Amino acid sequence: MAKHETPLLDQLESGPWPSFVSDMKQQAEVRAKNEANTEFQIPTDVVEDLLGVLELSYKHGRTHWKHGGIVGVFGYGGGVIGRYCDQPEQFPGVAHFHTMRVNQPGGKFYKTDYLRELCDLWDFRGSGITNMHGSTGDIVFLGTTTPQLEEIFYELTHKYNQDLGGSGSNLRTPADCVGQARCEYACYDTQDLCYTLTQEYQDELHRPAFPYKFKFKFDGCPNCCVASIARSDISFIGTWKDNIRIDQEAVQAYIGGELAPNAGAHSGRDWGAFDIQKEVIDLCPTNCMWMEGNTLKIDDKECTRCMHCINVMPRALRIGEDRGLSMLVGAKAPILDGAQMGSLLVPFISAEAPYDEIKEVIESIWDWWMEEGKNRERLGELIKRQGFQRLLEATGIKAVPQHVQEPRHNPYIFWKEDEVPGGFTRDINEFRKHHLR
Amino acid sequence: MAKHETPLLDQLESGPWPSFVSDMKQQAEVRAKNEANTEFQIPTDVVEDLLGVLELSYKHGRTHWKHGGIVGVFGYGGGVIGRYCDQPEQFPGVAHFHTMRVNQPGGKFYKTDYLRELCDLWDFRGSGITNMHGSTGDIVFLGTTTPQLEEIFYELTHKYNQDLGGSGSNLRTPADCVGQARCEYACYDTQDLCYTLTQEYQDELHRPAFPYKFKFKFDGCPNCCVASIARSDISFIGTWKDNIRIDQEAVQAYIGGELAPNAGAHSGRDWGAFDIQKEVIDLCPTNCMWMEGNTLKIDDKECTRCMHCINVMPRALRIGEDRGLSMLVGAKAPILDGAQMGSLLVPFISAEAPYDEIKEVIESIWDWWMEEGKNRERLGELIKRQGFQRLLEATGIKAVPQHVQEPRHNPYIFWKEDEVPGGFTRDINEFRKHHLR
Amino acid sequence: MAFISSGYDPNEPMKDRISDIGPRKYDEFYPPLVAKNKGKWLYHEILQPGVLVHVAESGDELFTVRCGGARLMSTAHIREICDIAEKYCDGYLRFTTRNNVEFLLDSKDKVDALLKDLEGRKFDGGSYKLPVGGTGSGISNIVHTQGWIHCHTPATDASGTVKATMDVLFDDFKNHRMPAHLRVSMACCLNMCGAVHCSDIAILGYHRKPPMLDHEYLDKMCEIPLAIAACPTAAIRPSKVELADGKTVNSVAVKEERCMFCGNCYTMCPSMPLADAEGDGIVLMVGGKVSNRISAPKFSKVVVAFIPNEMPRWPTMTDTIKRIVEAYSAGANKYERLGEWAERIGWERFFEKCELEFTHHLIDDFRDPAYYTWRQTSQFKF
Amino acid sequence: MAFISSGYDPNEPMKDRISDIGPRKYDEFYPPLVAKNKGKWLYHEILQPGVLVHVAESGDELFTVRCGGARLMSTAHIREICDIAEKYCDGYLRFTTRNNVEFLLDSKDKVDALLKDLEGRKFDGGSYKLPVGGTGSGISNIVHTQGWIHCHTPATDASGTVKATMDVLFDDFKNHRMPAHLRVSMACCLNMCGAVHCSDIAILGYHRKPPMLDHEYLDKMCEIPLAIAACPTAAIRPSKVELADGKTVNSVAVKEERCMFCGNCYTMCPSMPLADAEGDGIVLMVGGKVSNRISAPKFSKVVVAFIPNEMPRWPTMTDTIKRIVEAYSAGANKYERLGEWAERIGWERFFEKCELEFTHHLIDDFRDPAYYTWRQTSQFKF
Ligand code: SRM
Ligand code: SRM
Ligand code: SRM
Ligand code: SRM
Ligand code: SF4
Ligand code: SF4
Ligand code: SF4
Ligand code: SF4
Ligand code: SF4
Ligand code: SF4
Ligand code: SF4
Ligand code: SF4
Repeated sequence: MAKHETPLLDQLESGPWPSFVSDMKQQAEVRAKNEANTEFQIPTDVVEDLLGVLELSYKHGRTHWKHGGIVGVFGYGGGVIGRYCDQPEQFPGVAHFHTMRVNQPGGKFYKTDYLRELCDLWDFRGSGITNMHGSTGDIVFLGTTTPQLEEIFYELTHKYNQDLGGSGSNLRTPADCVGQARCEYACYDTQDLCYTLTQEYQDELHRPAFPYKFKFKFDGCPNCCVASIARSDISFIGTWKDNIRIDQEAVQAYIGGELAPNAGAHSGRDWGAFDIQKEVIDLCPTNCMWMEGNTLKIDDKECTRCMHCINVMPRALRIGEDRGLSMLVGAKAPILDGAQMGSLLVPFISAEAPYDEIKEVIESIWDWWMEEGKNRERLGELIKRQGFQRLLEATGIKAVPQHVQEPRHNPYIFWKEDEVPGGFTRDINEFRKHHLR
Repeated sequence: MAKHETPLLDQLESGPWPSFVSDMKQQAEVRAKNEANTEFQIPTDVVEDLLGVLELSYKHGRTHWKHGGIVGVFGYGGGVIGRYCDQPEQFPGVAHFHTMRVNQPGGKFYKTDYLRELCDLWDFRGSGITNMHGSTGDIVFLGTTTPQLEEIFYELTHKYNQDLGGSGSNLRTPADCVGQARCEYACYDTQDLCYTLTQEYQDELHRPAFPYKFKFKFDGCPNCCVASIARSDISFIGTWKDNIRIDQEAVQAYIGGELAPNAGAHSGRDWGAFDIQKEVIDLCPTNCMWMEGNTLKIDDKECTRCMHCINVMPRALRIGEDRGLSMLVGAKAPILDGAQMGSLLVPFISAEAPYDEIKEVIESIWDWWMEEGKNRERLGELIKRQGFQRLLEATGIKAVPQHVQEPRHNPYIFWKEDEVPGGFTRDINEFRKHHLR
Repeated sequence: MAFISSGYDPNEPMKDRISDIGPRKYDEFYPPLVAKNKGKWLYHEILQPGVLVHVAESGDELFTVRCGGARLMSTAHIREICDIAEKYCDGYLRFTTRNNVEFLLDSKDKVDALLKDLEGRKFDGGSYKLPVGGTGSGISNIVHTQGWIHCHTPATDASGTVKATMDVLFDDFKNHRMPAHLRVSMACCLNMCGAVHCSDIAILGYHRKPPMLDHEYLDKMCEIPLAIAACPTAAIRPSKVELADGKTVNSVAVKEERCMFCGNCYTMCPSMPLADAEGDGIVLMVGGKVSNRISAPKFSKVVVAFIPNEMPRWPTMTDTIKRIVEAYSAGANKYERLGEWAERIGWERFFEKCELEFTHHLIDDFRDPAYYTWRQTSQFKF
Repeated sequence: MAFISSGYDPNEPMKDRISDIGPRKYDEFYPPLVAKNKGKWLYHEILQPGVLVHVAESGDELFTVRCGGARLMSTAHIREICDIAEKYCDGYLRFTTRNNVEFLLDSKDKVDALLKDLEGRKFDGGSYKLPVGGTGSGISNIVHTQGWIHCHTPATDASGTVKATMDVLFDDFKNHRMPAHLRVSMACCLNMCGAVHCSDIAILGYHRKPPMLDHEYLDKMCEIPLAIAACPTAAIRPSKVELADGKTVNSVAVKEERCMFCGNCYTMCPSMPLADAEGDGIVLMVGGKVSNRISAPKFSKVVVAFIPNEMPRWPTMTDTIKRIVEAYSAGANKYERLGEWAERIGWERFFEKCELEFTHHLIDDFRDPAYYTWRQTSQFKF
């Protein structure tokens, strides 16, 4: 029978959605049985104690984890989050309960042999509990002891050719959407760009030299399936410059009802017959579409590539062929100054390996941020504090209307002295000759 | 011939638009001739000197008026703006050139005998130059000397039963749209409310007791013809609660083209035949209108009373009958914190004499502002600084969704101690019993 | 000229003092038709630009003829207006909230006579005295301020920029060809006396040089703490200054890179003037509105950061305004205000269609709200 | 348990050290069909909730079966997933950005077999191990964070609130009846690890009591200046405190009325814990989105200021969420996201339709931008 009573948690075993409690109990059992005869390097009952301390939190309505301690692997400033229980006597199995962030493969594609290797390692040297995946994208190994950290790192790198991910004031583990690997909307190779930059910036990822964390996320198109625009200091969003490709026959097939709109995404309800006018043309945010008899027309110059029409008629409409990406900067969660989404900095940039242009922009941003950023000041906060103009100067990008949703409505323009003929220094006495006091 | 050469100003006499230069020259002549044998109390050539100093500003590209001096009439803190020329030797006629603000009649309606009386007074004791009207709404007497201020005030009050308007940290001269006097859209009597409050608050208007200026403006409906929402600390905008009255025959007359849309406001161009769907129904911001066969339907519950449909078809649609007004607060020009428009405080309040409810709201706002407002802090700035919640507390108005365009997106909620069970004081040692350090 | 007393006695200012009486009551000046039909108007029609008829439930018809004018008016001009009102309107008239004159008549035929009469009235310089128009989807009179005629802080003139602009827009004062109302406003400094911050087109006088510091007099003429407190960007700090004659005085210092030239310090302190021939000029803002029709009121946006003062007719400014008006007129839908049009096509298109250059000055960098004006979406037009 | 070395030598940490190698390269794990057709996909179809087919230019078809799961996964569970992948997918699978598992298959009939198999797999407690769904216009898995499982700052639990919510929304995980995507996210404190600030529905853990001050240890355990600097509202100031034993120590004082409980001080200083059974609970936010489809991305808005922690199933919270989902589902147009719906009908209607009470807490009062969320128009619905 269980080491700790968990009456509250037990109530989370019922109901259809996969129960993490049931899963933890099964894991506790597996470890207790230990049919694989693993020489557990951390307490066998670690999961029982994890259930126990969690039950206590359910009882108290408060966490029982101490404030994070600084632990890690030699030479790295990130990848490990230290954690200690505030009731170690009661729950010795989780007295130490550090997490390790393992840098996930692009697109989160796996082959089972590799996954099994990770499982073996984690059963052997950790709790066997993971997050697949953490919010940033890493594989999260949840719970091990301090002595095991180096051992795990050593085996990861030596046996499995696998590195840790980021934490602390580093570049954080970049993440991408599935993109070209399985998506017809992808405007560039998200996995390749993500991988290339991750490798290029390993030093920034492992060794804290930044004012604060910094995140990259790669979305193949404006649908933003990895939510880059909401949660990455630089968001790379695929787009195109030329025209949406139209297959007029397929358009007719949608109109005729042979093809299900939005690839069947609305199959759960009878929305009535598909109405291209109502469902596509009228919803186009720029009103740049219309029917000419039986042909669908798009004034591509006015299109803002919102993806709606393509999403609704994927078999009739395809993204353009002159592709690249937009870079948006500064997205972050609310702490401290309030949340930000990415603000458009580079409307269009080519995304072909080796991506030199993109690296130049990234590095000019970092130079500025490392120069001007305060401790724990995210890029977005620095841009807010010093103004978007400073960012343009730092990156050598010319101001264009695409940078704004609307021009300023306050006329408080900070003119620089060299912009104003005659400069700022004037002679009051000269002035007073014409203007008595 | 003219006292001063004005080659630059002379170029502003040509062109079709009424030339203020020509008008000033005509005035200069009239004064020089003085056919009415007025015993001018300020220099006869005041207008010549005004033209002269203005020409000098056109030459220098700078004003030649000194920083305002403090002058006024006994017992009043406002109504006069002191002004001195910074080249008095060259332009003695305008060495003193103070303005007086004369409180205009409601709706700016005049009878000529009264206007002529004002002209007589102003020719006699001032420059004879005016603004009809100042931006706040006053009749502005432009230019007289210090000794004349009391004389003018005395004659205004004794002979013409007319008071000065506001300036300084006072209630400023309230202003109204033409409203019910000549407009079918008026939801309340703007002139009567404007007049009643002006009289009620004479003391606030003449004697500075506020942190800064305070303005009232009265718009009879959401068309906002006196721009109250943009430039008054309290904006009174007429509205209604019930249904728009529809005359279906007139609707047909518009559809049939017998009636010109928008009362002929678009007559200057051929916009093609009137299309009620395109021009009214599709432009309704709430999409609450539709045609049922030949009858126009409005779901009034969803209508936000934007006035568009009524403006387009004034003979078919009329404002509702359960009328009152909305009060919006805080509008101001950009100095210092940036411009503000009025923010909705009272969605609906009845507007029947003696307007006691309205006065209560006004006075509770003033009490708060006078208590909390810093020197030169407009109401809008105080609301921004302390938060809209404080305003609601001060006025005893309950928070409703109508107060916001959207709820807050930052979760930074300042809970008050009495709102949180158990309050804020806690025992750290009690806490540490359950949570070791 | 002998001083003539009104009866006021300086030694006894309160002697039979009359105060706090307020304005004359509105209804003293109502024309009979207004007094009779107030609150009972049924509808109106614009018979032609500048001519309105309002029809009451009683069937009465009130005709209005609206005339433009410089709101800087002489008594001579006002008397002439009175003559006209007496001839055609039994002495009744009003002014509008945009400083137009409205003659109020009780019959249609009087209207025609009045129109003929007005057409003939011109100043010696040749300009019309009372041009008829300003209604409907046209361009009405420009709401404006004092400028060099009377104020101490202007960065440009008001009456002159307005006259130059209205000359260029004159045809549209007398026409209804615009897609919707087009309101132009003018303010000669950032104080923005008027509602330029919410106008379809706003002409704004702007300084571009930090205040000069008249150290020798500053402490004598100003409350230094008030001047310091007045600065929205905290650019001013107290400082001791040594004058030419070696004497040190209390004064202030200004962090120039923090100054955005609002002139608020000068409002508080005469020894900090900003005015400068090269520094001062015009900012153009567009896309504001105050009505709640269809869309909510909008602030005007800065689209031209600076145009030099070109006296007496500001040609660069008027050309730019004309270009914006024509682009709007050509591009907007019926009923669509300038700001609604710009938002529909996108500001990137607006700059293209109006042939305006976009510069870094137009990007908001004033306080936290600036962020909300940048572009947080991948949606944009090339 | 005997310590078994990996080969790492603590005395010579750099001895044949391998570092900076990054992740495994993506293409090592591509299924053959992906490797072959990458970048050449033509279109896709959702055959049924949870089942996708992607068709390539080559004509190849790649089938995807998406399964939900608690992202808190044991190796036992992962091994079971591997068994399945080996049986049906030659060992290929992936995880989605919302923590769903995707089995990637090369033929339709394998799909049916797999579906049958998955249907049968349940935990002892009775819940499904791998429910199929999460596609199209349904409700997918909840992106979430650590909560009481691992973090030091949570105001609620993550896994528990998610399980309770998904049980209530389960049918819509397996259905496409929503008007559009409906994304639910969860974060256990204001740090918002995840994208809750832009979700259709966001569950947020929130503290409501200012930090306790462990004066005796504060100076020992924290960098006082860092703690002070961490506070966004400048509520913290240094102060000397006399302890029970009469000894005075350096510590801090907190202006409680300035505190909005963000916990940022605690992040910097362990001696300032906020957690409290009565103080902590849930904030609900709605109407956010991140896609650029039709409308730009939107922040979520706070619509319920506080719901107490009701362990283990948070019934008040789940009822409220269910009510919002049903109101949205009933009211929104096809393709319309929750936030787009709320904006179209107006937030005043949103509260009515969702039967939510509006309180003063929901009015923004944080810094200058707050102004832009108030209502600057006469347009509103009664
Ligand atoms: C593990 C993870 C949550 C999860 O359960 O998945 C996580 C966990 C923590 N985050 Fe996070 N963050 C995680 C993704 C995020 C994200 C989402 C993302 O990266 O896409 C965000 C929002 C995006 C952003 O960066 O703004 C995020 C915003 C924060 C913040 C607020 C930062 C800010 O500037 O707003 C903090 C506070 C801080 O840095 O001190 C924080 C801090 C933390 C700390 C280290 C707690 C702390 O105060 O030091 C948490 C450790 C918990 C623990 O003990 O395991 N975490 N954190 C995520 C990382 C796993 C991974 O590597 O895949
Ligand atoms: C005369 C007038 C302009 C005009 O030509 O019509 C005017 C003239 C002055 N205004 Fe104004 N304001 C005038 C209407 C306005 C308006 C429009 C309105 O009231 O509808 C505004 C914008 C609305 C508002 O109140 O925000 C306005 C916003 C200002 C400001 C900025 C106040 C603010 O809080 O933003 C100042 C600066 C100040 O108060 O120190 C100001 C200051 C001034 C001063 C007193 C100059 C100064 O710095 O002290 C000007 C005196 C000029 C002179 O020598 O004659 N004036 N002022 C208007 C009053 C005439 C009248 O009574 O009818
Ligand atoms: C006379 C005046 C009121 C007054 O008390 O003096 C007035 C009178 C009328 N306005 Fe106005 N408005 C007057 C200033 C305004 C202003 C204020 C301003 O421009 O500073 C506005 C706000 C403009 C803005 O949004 O920037 C204004 C926005 C409207 C609107 C909304 C127009 C729109 O498309 O947004 C209407 C409705 C319409 O035109 O159909 C309107 C409609 C009207 C009507 C039709 C009302 C009626 O039934 O009588 C009046 C005649 C319209 C016309 O001129 O064609 N009035 N009207 C003002 C004339 C000013 C002038 O001389 O040109
Ligand atoms: C698998 C995944 C990418 C990945 O790398 O893992 C993915 C895959 C697809 N997304 Fe996505 N999206 C995925 C997360 C997202 C996210 C991110 C998130 O939810 O955190 C978003 C942004 C959501 C938001 O705006 O809040 C997202 C917004 C979209 C949209 C825009 C939907 C909208 O109405 O705004 C589309 C277009 C569509 O659905 O037609 C889309 C379309 C698609 C398509 C149809 C693309 C394609 O042609 O293959 C894919 C299958 C759709 C489906 O599930 O019905 N995907 N998609 C992610 C699956 C998450 C899950 O397990 O549920
Ligand atoms: S973001 Fe675009 S490219 Fe990437 S998976 Fe989503 S839809 Fe496909
Ligand atoms: S992508 Fe969006 S903007 Fe472009 S045509 Fe399609 S719907 Fe319109
Ligand atoms: S605001 Fe309304 S009521 Fe007043 S004049 Fe304008 S349209 Fe008429
Ligand atoms: S007033 Fe405006 S919102 Fe109301 S029905 Fe007419 S157009 Fe629609
Ligand atoms: S806008 Fe400025 S310069 Fe013009 S009148 Fe007002 S305060 Fe004076
Ligand atoms: S002009 Fe404005 S910003 Fe510049 S110093 Fe004076 S008050 Fe400050
Ligand atoms: S959201 Fe807060 S409590 Fe939850 S994991 Fe992130 S930091 Fe920890
Ligand atoms: S919780 Fe946040 S607001 Fe409160 S004291 Fe700590 S840092 Fe400041």
